[in-house]
Amino acid sequence: MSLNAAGAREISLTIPVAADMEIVATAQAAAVGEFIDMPRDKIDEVKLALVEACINAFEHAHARDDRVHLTFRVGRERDGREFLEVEVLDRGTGFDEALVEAPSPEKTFSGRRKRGWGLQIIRGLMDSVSILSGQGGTRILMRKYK
Amino acid sequence: MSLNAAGAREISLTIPVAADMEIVATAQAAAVGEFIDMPRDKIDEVKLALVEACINAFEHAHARDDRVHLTFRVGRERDGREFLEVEVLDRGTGFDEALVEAPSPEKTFSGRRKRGWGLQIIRGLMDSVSILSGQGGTRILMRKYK
Amino acid sequence: MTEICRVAAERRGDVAILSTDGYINNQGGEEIARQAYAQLESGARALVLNLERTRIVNSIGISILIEVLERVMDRKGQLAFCGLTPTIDKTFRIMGLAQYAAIYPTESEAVRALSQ
Amino acid sequence: MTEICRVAAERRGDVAILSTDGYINNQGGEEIARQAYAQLESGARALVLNLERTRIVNSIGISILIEVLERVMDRKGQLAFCGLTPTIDKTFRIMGLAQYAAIYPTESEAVRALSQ
Ligand SMILES: Nc1ncnc2c1ncn2[C@@H]1O[C@H](COP(=O)(O)OP(=O)(O)O)[C@@H](O)[C@H]1O
Ligand SMILES: Nc1ncnc2c1ncn2[C@@H]1O[C@H](COP(=O)(O)OP(=O)(O)O)[C@@H](O)[C@H]1O
Repeated sequence: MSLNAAGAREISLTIPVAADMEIVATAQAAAVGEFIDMPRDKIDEVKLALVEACINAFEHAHARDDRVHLTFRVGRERDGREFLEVEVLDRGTGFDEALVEAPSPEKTFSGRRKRGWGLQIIRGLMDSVSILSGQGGTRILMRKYK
Repeated sequence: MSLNAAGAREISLTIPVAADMEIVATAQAAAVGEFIDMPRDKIDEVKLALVEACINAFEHAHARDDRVHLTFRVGRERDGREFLEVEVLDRGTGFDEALVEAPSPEKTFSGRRKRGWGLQIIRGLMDSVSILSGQGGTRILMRKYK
Repeated sequence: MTEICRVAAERRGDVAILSTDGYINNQGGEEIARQAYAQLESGARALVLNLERTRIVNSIGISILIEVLERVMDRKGQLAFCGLTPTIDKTFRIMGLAQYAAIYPTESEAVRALSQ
Repeated sequence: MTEICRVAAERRGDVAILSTDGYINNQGGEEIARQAYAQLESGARALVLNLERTRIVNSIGISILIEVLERVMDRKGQLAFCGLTPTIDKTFRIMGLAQYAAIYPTESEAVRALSQ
């Protein structure tokens, strides 16, 4: 498998901002995960994190190009561990993560606000997550080790 | 389903020229096919046609960017028939279809040349196929009705 | 679309079992809510949500499941989940759903627990 | 990689059955060829290729299957396919493979025909 050679080996997927397109995108995560023999439950975690990142871009970003851009990369750490990296990029308004109110089960169950869990789920399911957001849009980079 | 609205609704996938990447690409064809409820056997036909087009780009195109660019579009004819359109584009050497020797079972089985069936298979499995090839590369546009 | 969530209902005494098949997004969540409320209206005291044929529930879908859970709790009813994939189980724990609803491995265990 | 083709061999008298699972590309085709030739070496007179767990065979894979078929025919042996999806069946017909090899719906029909 030479997908990780030279850094040039990556798969890019662009989807329109439209209902259920996040599910079409998960098919690609599954295919790349299967390609490196990632166990099914880990692939499911990547799929759900990707779904949440796409839904955020659909709902909040108001992207100028009406699209979400995904990139899938397979890589290997120096210690030999293989990973699948998913980048979800939108050319939208951006946001300041510091200003996002953290959710809690208590607030959720007291009924005040049920939403607001997307980023927590992404962080909970992936092994590493970095978010870069600004006027040009938002780029979430997340990794799952095989 | 608003995927076919405004012509802007399309899914783009870019894969590296690398072994087995065509199979990763078929996952996207399957996901888009399922999205429009295309029957499984028709999805299989699209998948195999896509595989052949990708293999051709891998083997023959020598693309400058070492990539194959796919676009998936869902559309509807005026008579109501829905289709899945797959575009496979490479920025390679191009070729002149008129100069391609047509294969035949007789030649294949006399042992002279077993290969050379890719384009025939694509034409046999898809409902419409157009090939545009020149110095900039090759673009195969193929459609399957649901 | 194949991924659309189907919901099937079954009744065992005053326990209603709703089994999902497919992606639970907002529409899927709302279909579950609709059927859950219909079961409560027609006398069900406890609900089992069997998710064994679902591999993805997004956070919007879960927020709707939480509303259903609250409605059941308001009526002093019970709600239990079963058949969760490890990923869905993990997500329910992240969101604290596991603190408020019981989770059983299988449908029969869930039904047995709620029938007592 | 999950899609890599696995090939399992079984012998019934002088009929060898090779069952594939997964994508048949050049590697998959070559693995089939290797096992087919091993069966012929060890006395098999007829080969059944059961493709019921394969949904895609690319044209390179098919060209290798054609070589196997020719080798079997050279030895006056027989080769039959079974378990083809409609798409693989169509592709075999496009390439004329269906003119040279028998195609049966099921493995038992193929084995019965070749055992006579
Ligand atoms: N891609 C994005 N573009 C703009 N804002 C975003 C984006 N992703 C997240 N946000 C902001 O972060 C908040 C928290 O997101 P999240 O945790 O996914 O919860 P939810 O989407 O349910 O509100 C959102 O409400 C939104 O304000
Ligand atoms: N994307 C492409 N770029 C350059 N040449 C191509 C491309 N696709 C097909 N060709 C040319 O057309 C010929 C016939 O292709 P095909 O029918 O798929 O058979 P095969 O690939 O087995 O030769 C190839 O041998 C090649 O010369």
